[in-house]
This record gives sequence, C-alpha cells and structure tokens, in this order.
Amino acid sequence: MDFSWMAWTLPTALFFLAIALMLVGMGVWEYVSPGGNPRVGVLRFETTRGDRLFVSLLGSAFIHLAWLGLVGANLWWALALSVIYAIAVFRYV
Amino acid sequence: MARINLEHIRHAYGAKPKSEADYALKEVHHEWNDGGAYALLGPSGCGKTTLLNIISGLINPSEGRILFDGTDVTHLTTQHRNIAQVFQFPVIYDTMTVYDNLAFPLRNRHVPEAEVDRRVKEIIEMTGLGGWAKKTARGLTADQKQKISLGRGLVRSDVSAILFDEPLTVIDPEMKWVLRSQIKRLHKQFGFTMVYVTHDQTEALTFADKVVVMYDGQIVQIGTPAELFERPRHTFVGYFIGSPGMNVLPAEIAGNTAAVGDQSIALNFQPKVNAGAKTELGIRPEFISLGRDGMPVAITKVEDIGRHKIVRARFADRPISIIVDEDGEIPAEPRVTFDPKAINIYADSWRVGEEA
Amino acid sequence: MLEMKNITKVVGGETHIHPTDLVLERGSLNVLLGPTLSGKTSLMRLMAGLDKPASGSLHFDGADVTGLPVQRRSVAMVYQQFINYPAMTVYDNIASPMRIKGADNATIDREVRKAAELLKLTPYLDRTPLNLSGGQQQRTALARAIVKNADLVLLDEPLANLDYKLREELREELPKIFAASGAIFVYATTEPSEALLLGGNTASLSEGRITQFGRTIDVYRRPVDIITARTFADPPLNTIELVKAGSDFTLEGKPVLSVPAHLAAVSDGPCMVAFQPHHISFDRPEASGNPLTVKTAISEIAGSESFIHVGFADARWVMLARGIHDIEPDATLDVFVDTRHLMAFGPDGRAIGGTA
Amino acid sequence: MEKTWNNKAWFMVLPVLVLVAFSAVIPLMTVVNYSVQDTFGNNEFFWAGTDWFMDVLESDRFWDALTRNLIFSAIILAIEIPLGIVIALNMPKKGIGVPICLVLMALPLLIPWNVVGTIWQVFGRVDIGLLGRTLAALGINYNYVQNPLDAWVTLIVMDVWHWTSLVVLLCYAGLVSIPDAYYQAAKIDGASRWSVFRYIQLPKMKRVLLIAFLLRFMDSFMIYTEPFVVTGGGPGNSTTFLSIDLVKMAIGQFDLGPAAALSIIYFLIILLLSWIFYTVMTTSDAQG
Repeated sequence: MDFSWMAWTLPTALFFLAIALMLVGMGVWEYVSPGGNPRVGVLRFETTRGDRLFVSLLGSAFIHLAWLGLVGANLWWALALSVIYAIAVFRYV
Repeated sequence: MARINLEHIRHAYGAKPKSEADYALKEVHHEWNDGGAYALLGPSGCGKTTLLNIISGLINPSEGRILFDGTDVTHLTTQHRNIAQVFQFPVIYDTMTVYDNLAFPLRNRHVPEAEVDRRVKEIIEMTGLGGWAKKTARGLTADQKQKISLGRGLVRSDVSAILFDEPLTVIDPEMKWVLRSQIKRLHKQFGFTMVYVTHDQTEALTFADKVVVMYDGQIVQIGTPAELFERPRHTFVGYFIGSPGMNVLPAEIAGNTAAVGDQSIALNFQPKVNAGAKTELGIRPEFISLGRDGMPVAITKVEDIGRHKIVRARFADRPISIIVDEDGEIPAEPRVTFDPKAINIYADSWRVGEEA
Repeated sequence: MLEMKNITKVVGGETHIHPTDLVLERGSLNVLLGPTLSGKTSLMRLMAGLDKPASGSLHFDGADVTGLPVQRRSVAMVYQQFINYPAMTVYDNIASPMRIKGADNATIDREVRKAAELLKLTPYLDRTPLNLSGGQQQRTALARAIVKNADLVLLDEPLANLDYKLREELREELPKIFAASGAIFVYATTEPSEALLLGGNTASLSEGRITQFGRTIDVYRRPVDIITARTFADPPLNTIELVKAGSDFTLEGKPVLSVPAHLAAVSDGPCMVAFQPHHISFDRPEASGNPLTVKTAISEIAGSESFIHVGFADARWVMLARGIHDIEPDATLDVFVDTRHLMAFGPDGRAIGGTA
Repeated sequence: MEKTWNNKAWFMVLPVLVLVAFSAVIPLMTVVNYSVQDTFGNNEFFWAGTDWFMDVLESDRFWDALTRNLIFSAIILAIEIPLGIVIALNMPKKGIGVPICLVLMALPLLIPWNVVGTIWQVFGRVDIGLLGRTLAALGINYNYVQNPLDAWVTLIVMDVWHWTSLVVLLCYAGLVSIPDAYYQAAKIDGASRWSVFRYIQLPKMKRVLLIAFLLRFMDSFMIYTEPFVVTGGGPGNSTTFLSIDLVKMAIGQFDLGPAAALSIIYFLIILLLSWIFYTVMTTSDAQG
C-alpha cells in the first residue's frame, strides 16, 4: 500500500511510535497487574493508570503549545516540564 | 396543640361520586382530644392516607368540615394550619447543614435568630444529632434523616398537630425501636397532638393511646390497644390486629352455647343475635390453651419463631392457630380449651353483646 | 449445590464482601439476615453472576461457574420493587420466561396455571399488573421466578414494600412453594422475625461478613458472637457488662444474677451477659433467684403484650411482658431474669460457655 | 483470578477498532504530518518544524476567532440555561399538557442543523423573509448581511430557538423526579416559592444542569453549520469562528500547513472539554 499521501516525516513517525509504545506498555502493565490500580487522588475522583496517562499526554500537549506561544521554538524545556508534570500526575492524581 | 374535630367528612377523588363505593373515605365524624396520640391503622387503600391528607390540608374534603380547637380550617392551606408532618421517605434539604434544616421552618416564619438558635440547639440535643449539626444532611443514614424530619416538626413550639405518614418504613428493625420510643417519649414530654398512619399493627398499638382501625374507607373501631385486642368490634379488626390474627369460626348460637362443627362451646354470656344473621365465634390464638383436656384438634404444622411457637391445627375441620410458649409442650393427643372470657361472638361480622 | 469459595468483592478500593465461604444445598431455603448495607444484596449479586468477585470462585454442582455470565446461568431473581412487564397480562408475565426458553404452548399453559394456583393468582390472569394490589404484583413476580424453574432463586427483601398483613400471608405461603421446588432459595431480609417464620437456614451478615451460618433456630438460640445475637433480636437484645465471680455475675462487687448451669464452666472475670426481652419478667421463673430493681422509662402496649423500657445501672433494657402493663415513667420495679436462657460473651465478642 | 471475563468479546470489538483506525486515527496522523511541513502541491513536502504552530498561536486571526467562540458560547449559555430552567419550571407536571409540551419542545431538536440555518437565513432576509420584512416594516434597520451586530443577534436567536429545548427537557426530567413529599414538606415548613426553588428544585436539577451546561458549551464551541449557512462568517470576519476560519484556511486559501496546525490546536481544546465532560459525568454518577 502507498502511504505517501500521508506525508510521513521521521519526527512525526517517532512521535506516533512513542505513543504506540506507551499504549503497548500500558497493555503489558495491565496484564501483569490487572485492575488499573484505581485510587482517589488530588482531583478527588477515582482514576486508573489509563486515566493518568491520558491526563499526562493531554496536559503535555498544552504545555508544549503554551511554550510555543509564550517562549519560543526550543521545545526541549517544554518536554522536560511535561515529564515532570507526567510524573506528578502519576504520583498524586 | 389542638383538639381536632372531623365533622361529617367524606371524600371522593372523582368529580361526581354516584354511589357509596365512589367514596375513598366514607363518612367520618369524630373528635380527637388535644394532646392525644392517635394511630390510623389499616391495609393500603383503606383511606387512612386520604384522611391524613385532609387533616394536613393537602386535600380538600368533598363534604364536611374540619375544626382545630373549634376554628374551621377546612379551607385553610397547609401553611396556615400550623401542622408538622413526617413523611414515609425522609424529606431533608440535602444542600443544607443539619442545623439549617432544623432552623428552616423557623426562619421561614421570621423568628428572631437568637430564638431560632435556642430552639434548634434544644432539638439537636433531644434527637442526639449533636455531632452532625455543622455537616450537610446528605451523608446521613435513613434513621438520622428521619430524625431531622421529625425535628423540623418539633422545632416549632406552636404546631397544632404532628402527623406521621408511615415514618418508619425505611428504617432497620433495631432503629425502629429506638426511634419509636423516642417519638413516644417526646409525646409524653410535650403533649403534642399526634396522628400516626401505619399498616403495621405493632407500630400502631405501641405508639397510640387510641388506635383508629380503618377498612374500606370507613373507621371500623376506635379504641385503646387493649380494647382492640380483647374486644374487636369487627372480624376485620380481629384479623388485622394480632399476629397471627384472631381465629374466626362459623358458629351456631343457641342460648349461651356456640356450636362449631360438632363441638359445642359454653359461653359466659347470652349473645343477642337476630335471626338469619351469619354468626361466628372469634378467639385469639393467645387464648387457646393446648393440653390433654378439652376438644380434639389435629396439628398440621408447628412454627418455632423463637419466643413462642405458632401451632397450625384443624379444629372441627377448620384451620386455627394456637400460640404456645417457648418452653411449652405439645402433647401427642392434643386437645384445646378456649378461655371463656376471651370469646367474642359476631353477627354479620359485627360483634354482638349480651342479651338485654 | 452452590459453593462460594473465598469470595470477595471490592469496589473502588473499598471491600464490600470480606472473604466468604458458603455452601448452599439443593432444595434448601437460606435466609441472609442483616441490617441495610450489611452486604446482603452484594452477596446475592455475586451468587447470580451479576457481579464478578474480586477473588475466589463460585461452583455449581461441582462445576466452576465464576466466569459464566448471568444469561447462561439458571438463576431467577425477585426484587424489593415489584418488577413486571406493565403492558402484559399477568398470564403473559408469568409465561414470559418459558416463552424465552421456547417451550410449547401446552407446557406453558400447564405451568402458568400451576404457578398461578399456588400463588392464588388464578382470578387475575387476564389483568395487567397496574390493576393489581402490591401483594398481587409481587406474587406475579414470584410466579415468574417459579416457572423459570431455575436452580437458584434469589429473593431480595421481596416483602419489604408490602403491607404487614399481606407480608404475614405471603410469608406463610412461601415455605410451601419452596418445598415444592428442588431449587436453592436465597432470601434476604432485615427482619429477624421474618427469618424465624421462614425457618430453613440463616446466614447472619454484618459489614460484609457472614458471622454465622446454620439452621435458623440454632443461630437464634446459639449465636456464636454478640454481633449475630444483636442482628437476630427483635426487640433489641438486652446486654450488660458483668464480672463472673464463682456462682454469681456481679456488678461493682455485688451479685446481680446467679450463674446458670450451662455457663458454670465460664472462667471468672468480666464478660458481656445478654438475654432476650421475653426472658425478663415480673414473675419469678422456676430457676432464678434474686429480683433486680429497675427504673422504668416508658411502656408500649401491643395488644396482648407490653414492651417496657427499663434501666438497670447503666444498661437500657426492653422487657416483653405478657398482658397489659401501663407503667408510669420513673417508677421502680422488681423484675426477674430467666437465667436458663442467659448468654455470655467474652471481651472479643465471642460466645463463651455452653448454651441452654 | 480469572483474567478475561469472556475472550470472545475482543473479537466483537475488532470491527470497531478497524473503523476507528480508518475514520479517526489515520486522518489524525495525516493532519499531524501536515502540520509540521510545507507543501506547494505535487506531493512535495518541506520540513517546517513548529513554525505553523508558532504562526497560528501568534496570529491575531486565531485569537480573534477563539475569542468569538468563547463570547458566543458565553452568551448562549447565559441565555439558554436560565431560560431553559424557567420554561421547565412552568411546564405542566401532569395531565394531557405534558405530552403536548414535550412534543413541542422536542420539535426544534429534530430539525437538521443545515435546515435550521437555511430556515433562518430565509426568515431573516430583508427582501423576502418574514422576520426581515416585519422588522423593516416596523422601521427597524435590520440587515444581517451588512451589520455585524444583526448577524450575531440572528445567530444567537437561532441557536436559542434550536437548543433551549434541550435544556428544558433535561431540567424537566430532573424536576419530575422530585417526590411530591418534598413540596408538601416545604409547604408545611412555610417555605417561599424562592426557597422551594433554591433548596429543593435546584439541588435536584444540579446534575442535569451540569449535563446541559457542558453539552451546550461543547456544541456551541464547535458550531459550524449554522453560521456557515446564514452568514458565511461575515459580514467581514465578524462571525468567523474557529471552525469557519479553519475551513477558509484549508479550502479557501489552500494553506494546508497552518490549517493542520490550527486543527490540532482546536482538536486539543475540544479533547480537553470532552475529557472534563466525561469525567464530571462519571464521577457525579458514582456519587449518585
């Protein structure tokens, strides 16, 4: 099949590969310890680790957008900030 | 607090009642004493809730008048009748704290805040809700919620009457005991006129000074718990009150003996019975003694319910129930005797007295 | 035979059912007795397969059915609310589970009429449920569960929404229906008296644990711990903390009750002594000694008997006395406890000593 | 512990997964790919990095459209929620009025979006529309093609006409679930009409109001068809919302890169809103 119309680039391919790997990782995690480890965190409602991953990713997207809009094109700092944010989400939410 | 007069009240839900059967509530004419505790007892559909709603003003009776302390309130709205009501399912304002719930009826009537505080604190003390005053009412258990409903009635010192509409339906058995005796204690303490609707005979009998037994839209008997138990005016009262209910056996009355099947039972009075009436003998399971003397019975089943046994038997080819003590013996060739003082005679379902 | 092996249920990190083992025989009637939220419904849902246990397994006649969805199990359920198809007649309602199975019309007709006869619904077969009384509606739901001919029939407080007298009648009929079918019946209730009337086996529940399982009357007479004893008492169980010293139970060094023979082996020291409300009376029972002087709080008259709330030292007791006793509050009375039925519990709440 | 409840269930889900992959995932990937490149057609792509995102975020055009969206949603909510409550409170609770009211309320909801747009487009026209002619006859200078304010008013009135019913129906469902005993108790407690609303009706409607609020916010934030049909984003850019701007950019100007970047930003905003909606719904469910 021809996927050239999708105009793939290496960075976007890596990006989607990273997302796919995360999903596979979550699947393996779920298989090893099922149930999703639900708990009630700082947001005061029940979240599973899937919810926490989603909140991390969505939050990271907005962190990157905010960085682009307010600071500039160097996104490595935004990435670092996102990682810290994601760790915080997985710990406290 | 008030005396309640029900004057020739009738009610039909339809617009134009044609016959007696169209009335959900047939004629009621009674005076209820100031400070009395009344229970309206009967099966569902007997008109007890209709009567309660007429007293509270939620329904306007089709006919008749209702007086509080001699004042006609028939056309007054619920608000103006000054009554309190506790419903089957606890009604609480669940966004308010327990304290605000109790203060609500007073604040609506613009009572000064100092007085509100005094009254509410008193009620919180009385109902044992102390620890909850500042919390929202949402997280409470059913019995605590029902206490708030009750408290909202008691908080107003000027209510004419407190009405209860099957208030213990959603309460666990053990809490029922606690709540009921609490209501009763409050009644003794404050002397409110209380009207309590229920289908549960234990609740009715233990709560009320006077029980009003209703059946098919009419009041069949008003009496003290003891009267209802010992001298039911109607076979329905005998059946409805007591667990199991009264044994009602078809009987031929001749002078002062009653013949049930081939057994003849001596009565200690001579009933006044019109010719042609359907005559029956009523005796409660508690007043039949099972032993080695008396009339023969055939036992079909013994139910051990802990504090006593219910013996189901056939007597003169009719089913009867007998209550036997926890430690009571059941003989191999059982015979029964009826306590003569506890025998009632019924003609066309209504109790008959002695020949004049 | 239904076997629950080490079953638990956890919802959102909160344990609703603690590890439970339970074996129910075919043709048995099993009552789940416990207050609201004690886990009765949770346990039933696990048995039915509506919920998946967090751990443990469920076996039916030896086969593991833990993962089997409810549609493929042979289960019928009756709820507290009367659940029928409103647009169908009673006949079609009862016939519906058989139609789903694809039975032929002759079989359906035979089974429906049999069930209707058993539950006294024959005159109402052509009506729709909305035109029936609550008792008839619940009978229809019961009939539907019966014709389904399921191996497991679950009844979740089926009589809770019915009138007292209707409840009494259905309670009497139910054991007969159970006896006629070879299924396992499970019946949840909050009321001790209902468990006693139904007989069979009882599992008493408290906070998601089965505290005791056995023949109903045995659980009532010989509770293994104070929680079971309290669950199984209506009116509430009377308790008092006493110290056993030789042949007496003492309070602050003074003898209160003599130690009956069945508790003679209990070692000296503090324990919780308990007895049922009908084991305290005004009459001196054959076996017991000295009277206790109590202070009355309130008395409730229930026809043939009276509930008298009394205080002894710090304990609050209910006395169930034969006959009518209208006693003023704050009176002092001499009463006797029938020590032959005394129960004793250790500091951990477990029953100690033998039982009568 | 039993791992899977029923393994066959996974095969049932497979067609859905394939469908989602084709309808959502692959287009989304393509959009992401486009957003970081520049193209002049002929399938020639040049790496542009995050330039398009920077462009969009720094352009007034984007912020103006977003602001319009937010203002539009705010006005819609400020009108439809209170109006919906008031209508629901005044609807009959029993009798034959109930089905009549319910059907009348449901009618606008059954009309397709573009038809609603067309109806109002014609209705408001000054030359042949009933509304336009009537207003003109009353001496009111109304023309939604020329006057931005008139265009906004038309869009808002149209949305209110179309969607207030939804709020009404949701609120009504909340109101009829209140047992009679609550009203009776309030009467006995001497509560005023306002107290009944504040302490009984509003708490019982809280959940459905939340649903109504979030639904209307999301819907109005994503509005496209109606302004496209009625005003086409004009006059000027006065009713150019994000969705309309996106289409102008991608189809009108063929700026695929910036359009892709804008759609990702738009997508993220809507994803966030949906997540909030979903979370609020499920957690308030759990609290009963």
